Amino acid sequence: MTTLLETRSVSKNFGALAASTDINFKLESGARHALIGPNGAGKTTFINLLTGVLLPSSGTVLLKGRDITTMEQAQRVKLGIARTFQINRLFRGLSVLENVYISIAERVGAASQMLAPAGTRRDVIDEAMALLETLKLANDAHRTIAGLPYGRQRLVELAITLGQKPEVLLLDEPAAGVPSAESHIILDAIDALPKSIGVLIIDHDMDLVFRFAQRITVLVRGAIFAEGTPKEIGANPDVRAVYLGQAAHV
Amino acid sequence: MSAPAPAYENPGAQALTGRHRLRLWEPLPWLLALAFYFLFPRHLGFGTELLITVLFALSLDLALGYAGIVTLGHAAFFGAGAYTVGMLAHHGIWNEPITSLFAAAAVAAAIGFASGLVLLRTTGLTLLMLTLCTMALLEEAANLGHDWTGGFDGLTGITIPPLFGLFEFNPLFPKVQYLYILGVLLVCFVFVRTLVYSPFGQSLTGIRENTLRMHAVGAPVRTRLIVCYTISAAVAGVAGGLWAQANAYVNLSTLGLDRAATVLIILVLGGYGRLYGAFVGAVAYMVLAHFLSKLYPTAWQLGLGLMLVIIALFFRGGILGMGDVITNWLRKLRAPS
Amino acid sequence: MMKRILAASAALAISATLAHAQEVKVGVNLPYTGIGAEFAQLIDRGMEIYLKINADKVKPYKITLIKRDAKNPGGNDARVATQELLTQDNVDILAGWVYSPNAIASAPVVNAGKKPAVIMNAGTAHITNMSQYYLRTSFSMWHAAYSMGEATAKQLKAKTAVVGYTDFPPGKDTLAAFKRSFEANGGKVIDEIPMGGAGAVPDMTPFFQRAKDKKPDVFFVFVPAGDHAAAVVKTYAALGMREAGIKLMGPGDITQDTKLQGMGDAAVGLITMHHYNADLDNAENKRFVAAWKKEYGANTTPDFMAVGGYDGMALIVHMVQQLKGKIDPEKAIAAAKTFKSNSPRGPISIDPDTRDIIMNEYLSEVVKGKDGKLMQKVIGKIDNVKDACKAQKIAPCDKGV
Amino acid sequence: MIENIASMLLGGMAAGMVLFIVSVGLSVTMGLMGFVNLAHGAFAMLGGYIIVLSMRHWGVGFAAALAIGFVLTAAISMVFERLLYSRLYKAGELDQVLFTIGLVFMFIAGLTVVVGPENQPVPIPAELRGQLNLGIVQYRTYSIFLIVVGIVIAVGLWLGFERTRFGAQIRAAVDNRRMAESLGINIDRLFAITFGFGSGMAAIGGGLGAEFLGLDPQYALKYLVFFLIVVSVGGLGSIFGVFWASIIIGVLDFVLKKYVPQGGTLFIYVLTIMLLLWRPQGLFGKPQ
Repeated sequence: MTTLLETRSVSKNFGALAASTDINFKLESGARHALIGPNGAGKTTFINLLTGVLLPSSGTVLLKGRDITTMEQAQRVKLGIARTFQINRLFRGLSVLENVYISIAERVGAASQMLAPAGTRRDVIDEAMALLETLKLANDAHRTIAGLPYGRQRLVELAITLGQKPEVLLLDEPAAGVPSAESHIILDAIDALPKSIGVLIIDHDMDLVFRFAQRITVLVRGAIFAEGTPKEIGANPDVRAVYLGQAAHV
Repeated sequence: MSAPAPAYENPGAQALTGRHRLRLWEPLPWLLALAFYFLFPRHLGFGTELLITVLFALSLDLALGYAGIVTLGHAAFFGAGAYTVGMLAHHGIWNEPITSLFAAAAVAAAIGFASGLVLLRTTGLTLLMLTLCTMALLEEAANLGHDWTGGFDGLTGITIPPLFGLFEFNPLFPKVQYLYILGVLLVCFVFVRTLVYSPFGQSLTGIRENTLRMHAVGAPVRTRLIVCYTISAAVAGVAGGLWAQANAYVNLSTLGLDRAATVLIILVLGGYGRLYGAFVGAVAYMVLAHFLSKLYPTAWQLGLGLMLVIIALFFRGGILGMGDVITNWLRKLRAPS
Repeated sequence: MMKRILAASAALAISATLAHAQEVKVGVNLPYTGIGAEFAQLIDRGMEIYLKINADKVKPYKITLIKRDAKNPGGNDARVATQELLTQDNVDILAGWVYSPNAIASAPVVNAGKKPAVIMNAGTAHITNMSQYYLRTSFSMWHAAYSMGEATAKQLKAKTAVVGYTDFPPGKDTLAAFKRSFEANGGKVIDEIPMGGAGAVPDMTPFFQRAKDKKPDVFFVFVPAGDHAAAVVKTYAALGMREAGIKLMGPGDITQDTKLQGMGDAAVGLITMHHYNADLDNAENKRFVAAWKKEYGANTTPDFMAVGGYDGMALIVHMVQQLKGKIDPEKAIAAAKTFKSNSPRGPISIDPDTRDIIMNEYLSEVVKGKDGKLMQKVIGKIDNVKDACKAQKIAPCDKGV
Repeated sequence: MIENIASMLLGGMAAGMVLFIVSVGLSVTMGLMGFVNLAHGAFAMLGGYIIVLSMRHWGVGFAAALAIGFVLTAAISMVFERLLYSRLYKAGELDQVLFTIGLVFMFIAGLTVVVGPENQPVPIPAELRGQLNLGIVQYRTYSIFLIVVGIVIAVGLWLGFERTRFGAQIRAAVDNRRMAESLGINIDRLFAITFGFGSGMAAIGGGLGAEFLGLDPQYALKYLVFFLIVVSVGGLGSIFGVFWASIIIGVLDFVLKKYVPQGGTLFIYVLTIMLLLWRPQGLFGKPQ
C-alpha cells in the first residue's frame, strides 16, 4: 500500500487563532478513512489545506511524495485530488446533466473547445449519464438544480466531484441533508469506485462513519486527538468523553 | 436489472445534444430585419443604429450574460474599434470596409486582453469601478490626443470606399450600410452562437454560476475569463468599427459612460445570458426611446425609468424572462387536465 | 414645457387654416432632454417669440416647426434626428444645433440632404465650412474673443493676461482668438490654463489659484454658458482676486442673462465682450424682452441663445419670403446671403462669403441697477464684426466650402 | 511657499469634504446591504432641490433649509427603501443596477418637468462669502466652513458608529449579517434607518456642494462616478475609509489640476485603477 496524501506538521493560524496545529496525517491508497471531531474542530479547514483553498502557515503537504504545499487548487485537481463541499456549491441555473458535464469536460480537456457544440461531445455526455445512473440521478438529468430537493442536490455535489475521477476523494459531510433512506446511494457509489482510490470522509452521522470507515482520525481543537480502527476509536474512553458522548446528546 | 437507457433517450441528454440545433423560429429576427429594410426605407438610419446596438449588446452578453463579468466599461472596446476604423481612414492609411473591421477587432481585442489580464482578478464593485475607470481613461486619452483623434469635436472626413468596389454608402438613405451591417451582424452572431453552445461556453456559464466550484473542478478560471473578455472586446470592436463606417465620423460618445450604461440596460432589459436578449432588449429600448422622445421630448426619460424599475422589480429575466414566466404559467394551467 | 409646445403648434395651426397659407416645414434639431435641455428651451422660445410678435412679417406663409430631440452632445442622436427630419418629415429648412459636435456630425447628412440649415448656437468657427448649406445666426467663438483681445489691450490698457478655458474646441478657439488679437495689439498672454472638460463643472479653485499666483492684469476666462459660468464668478470673488488687482473678463457666456441674477453681487465689475445681452438699449430689444416676459413670466429673461433662435427664425422667414414659400436650396442660400435685419442685438447680416453672421460686439460691465438687480452696461462697441478665423483664414478655418 | 501649500490643502480638503458628506451614506449602505445603489446621487440631488426650494419659497435660512433637506430626503428615501429597495436585497447586482438607473432617470425627468432644466443657484449666507484670515493664509470662507462641517460630521458619525448601540448594530451587520440577525437585531429596521440617514447626509452634501458642483437635473448622473470612486477607494462600509479617500482624492486632484491642468481628469482615473489593483477592497475595506 502506498501513501497518497500526507501532511507533515501542518499548522494554520488566522491571526492569533490556531485553526490547525501540527497535523501529521496519512491517507493510503485504497483507504476508507473518516475524519471526525466536534463542531469547530477544524475539519473543513484541514480539507481546505489539502485542496489548496488555504495555504498552511507551516508544514508541508505531499501528494505521492511530491511537495504540493504551495500548489494552486486547479493544479492539485489535475493531479487527482477532488472534494465535495459541506454546503452545496453547484451551478444552480443549469441542469443536473450540465453540472456533471462541466466537471467531466474539464477533466478530459474538452472545456477549451470553442467551435463545436457541447452536445456533439458524446463521450462526455455518455460518461456523465453513466455517472448519473450510478447515483440514481438519471431521471433528474434535465432538471435545473434550483428546482431539485436538497437531498438530490447533495448527490449532484458528489457527482460533480466523481466526474473528476480522483485518486484522492475528500468528502465533506456528503450525507448531511440527505434523507436516511437515500444515504446508502452515496455509500454504494463509493463502493463502486476503483479500490485504489483513497477516500477521506468527514461526517457527523456516526452510523455512516462506522459503516464506511476502516480507519478513523479524531480532530479536536485543530489537533489530532486520536487515530485508529473504528473498533479502537469506539473503545477509546477519551474519545467517548470529548466527542462521542457529546455527539450522543445531540 | 434493466439496461441503462441510451443517452439520447433521456430528456436531459436530449436537451444537451439538441440545444445547438437551429430552431424553427430562429430565422425570424433576420426575416424581420429584412422586412424592415423594405417596409421602412425612411427609417434605415435608425435601423443601422439598431443593428449596431444589437451587435454591441451581443458582445456584452458574452462577457456578462455567459461569463458573469459585470462591467460598466464595455464602451471602451466599442470606442477602440470605432477610433481604429476612423483614424485609419481619416489619416489616409486604410479604409476598405471589411478589412478595417478586422483591424478594429484586433485593436479592441488587444485592449481587452491587456485590461482583462489585470482587471479580472477582481469581482463585484471593484471590477465595476475598474472597468469604468479604464473606459474613462481611454475617453480622456482620446480627448487629449486631439491631433490624432479629433478630440471633443470628433474625427470627420472619413471616406469609406464602396463595398466590394460596387456599393456606395449614402449618408441620407443608408440602404447599403444597413444590409452590410446586417451581414456582419449575422456572421458575428453565428460565431457567438457557436461559442456559447460549445464546451467552452458551457464552462463560462459554470464560472458565472459558481466560480468557486469551477476552481474546485480544476478549471483555469482566470484564463477562461480573459479569453472570453478578449473575444467579447473584439466583437464590441467590430460594432464600433461599423458605427464609424455607417456614420462617417467618430467622436468621444463612442467611449462614454452613456454608451456603456445604455448597452448594459439594453441587455438586462432583453434578458442576459439568452443570446436573443440582445435583440429583444435593443429593439424594445431603442424603439421606445426613439418614439417616446419624439412624442414627448422632455419626458421620455420618465417612461424609460419606470420601465426599468418595473422590469427589475417584477421581471428579473428581462423581457425574455417575462416570456418564460408566461409560458410556465400557461403550462401550469394546462397541467391539471 | 410639453404643454407649451403643443399649445404653440396648435396656435400656429389655427392661424394657418384661417389664412390658407402655404406651409413651410422647419425641422428643429435641439437637445430637448439631457444636459442641454435648458439651452434648447431658450432657443425654442426665441423662435416661437419671433413667430408670435412678427406674425405680419411671416404672412401669408405658415411656418410649422417639427421638433426632434438631439438628446446630448454625442453627435449621433443629432445626426439621426437630422436625417429623419429630412427623410421622414421632408422638411424644407433645418434649424437648431446647440452643440458644435452635433453640427459637425450632422454635416455629411446636411450636405446629402441639400436643405438650408440655420445654426442657432453651435459656435466652433469652422463648422460653416463643412457644408455649403450651413448658415449661422448665433456666433463664432472668434467674434467675441478676437474683439476682446483688441479691446483688452487698447481700451482697458492691459499688458499681461492669463487665459483660463474649458478644454474643448470652443475653449481652444477662444484662447487662440484672444491671444492672437491681444498680442497683435501689444499684450502678452503669460499663462494658459485648461480648466477641465465641458461635461461636469469642476471645482474652479485650483485653476483660479494658479492664475492668481501669476499676477496678471486681466484673467480672461472662457467656459460654456450655464453652471460653469456661475462657478467662475463665485470662485473669482471667493479667492479675492479683485482685491489682488486682477480683472476678470471673458466672452458673454460667463454673464449669460439667465444666470446673472443668480451670481449675486460677486459679479459686479465683470467685463465681457458679446453680441447680445438683455439690457441692450434699442427698440427692437425692448420689444423682444417685453414680449418674452409677457409670454414666459416676468422672472424669465431671454439671452444670447434665445436671440440666436430669434434671429435664426428671422433669417428663415427672410428666405421664405424671398422664395415665395418654395424652398429651392441653392436659391435659398443665395437669398440668405442678402439677409439684413434689425435684430435685438443691433444690425445684423449674413456674410455672403462665409454664410456666418456679421454683427456688433459690445463691451459691457456688470453693474448694480437702481432696482437692486444686476445689469450689463455697455462701455464700448465694435461694429460689424466678422468671424476673424474665416476672414483671416486661420487653420482650421482655411479649408472647406 | 507655506501659504501656497496651505491654500492647496484647504482647497483640496473643501472639495473632499463635499465628496465625503455625499458619499458616506453610500458607503455604509453598500457595505451594510450589499446594494449597488446608483441612485444615491439622485437623493443628493433631491435634497439639494428641497434645500434650494425651501429657501426660495418658504424663506427659511440656510441652516434650517439644510435640516429640512435632511429630514424630507431621509423620509422619502425610507419610503423608497421599504417599498422598493427591500424587494431587491437578494437579487443580483445587475438587477440592482438596472433598478437604480431606472430611478435616476425618473428623478431626472421628474425634476425637469416639475422644476425645470436650469441650474439652481444655492444662496449661501453673507457671512460665509468672502475670505477669512487664518494667520498664515487668507482663504475662502466657504471652503473653511465646509472643512469644519465635514470634520464635525465625520467625528459625529464616528462617535455614533463606535459609541452607540445602534452603531454597534450596524457594525455587527456589516461584519456578518447572518450573525447579527441571529443575535436578534432587527435588520429591516436597521436597513431602513441607515438608508434614510445616508440619503439625508447626501441631501446635505447636495446642498452644501452646490456652490462648487452646481445643481440641475443631471446632477444625479454627472457626479455619480466620483461618488463611486470615493466609496470604492475608501472601502465599503468604512466611515474612516470614505473620509480619508475623500481628502486624498480632493487634495491630490487639487494639486494636479493646479500644476498639470493639461491632464484633465486623467490622473484621478489612473490613481483609482492603481489603488484598486493594489488593494481591491479599498484602503480601509475588509479583504474578501
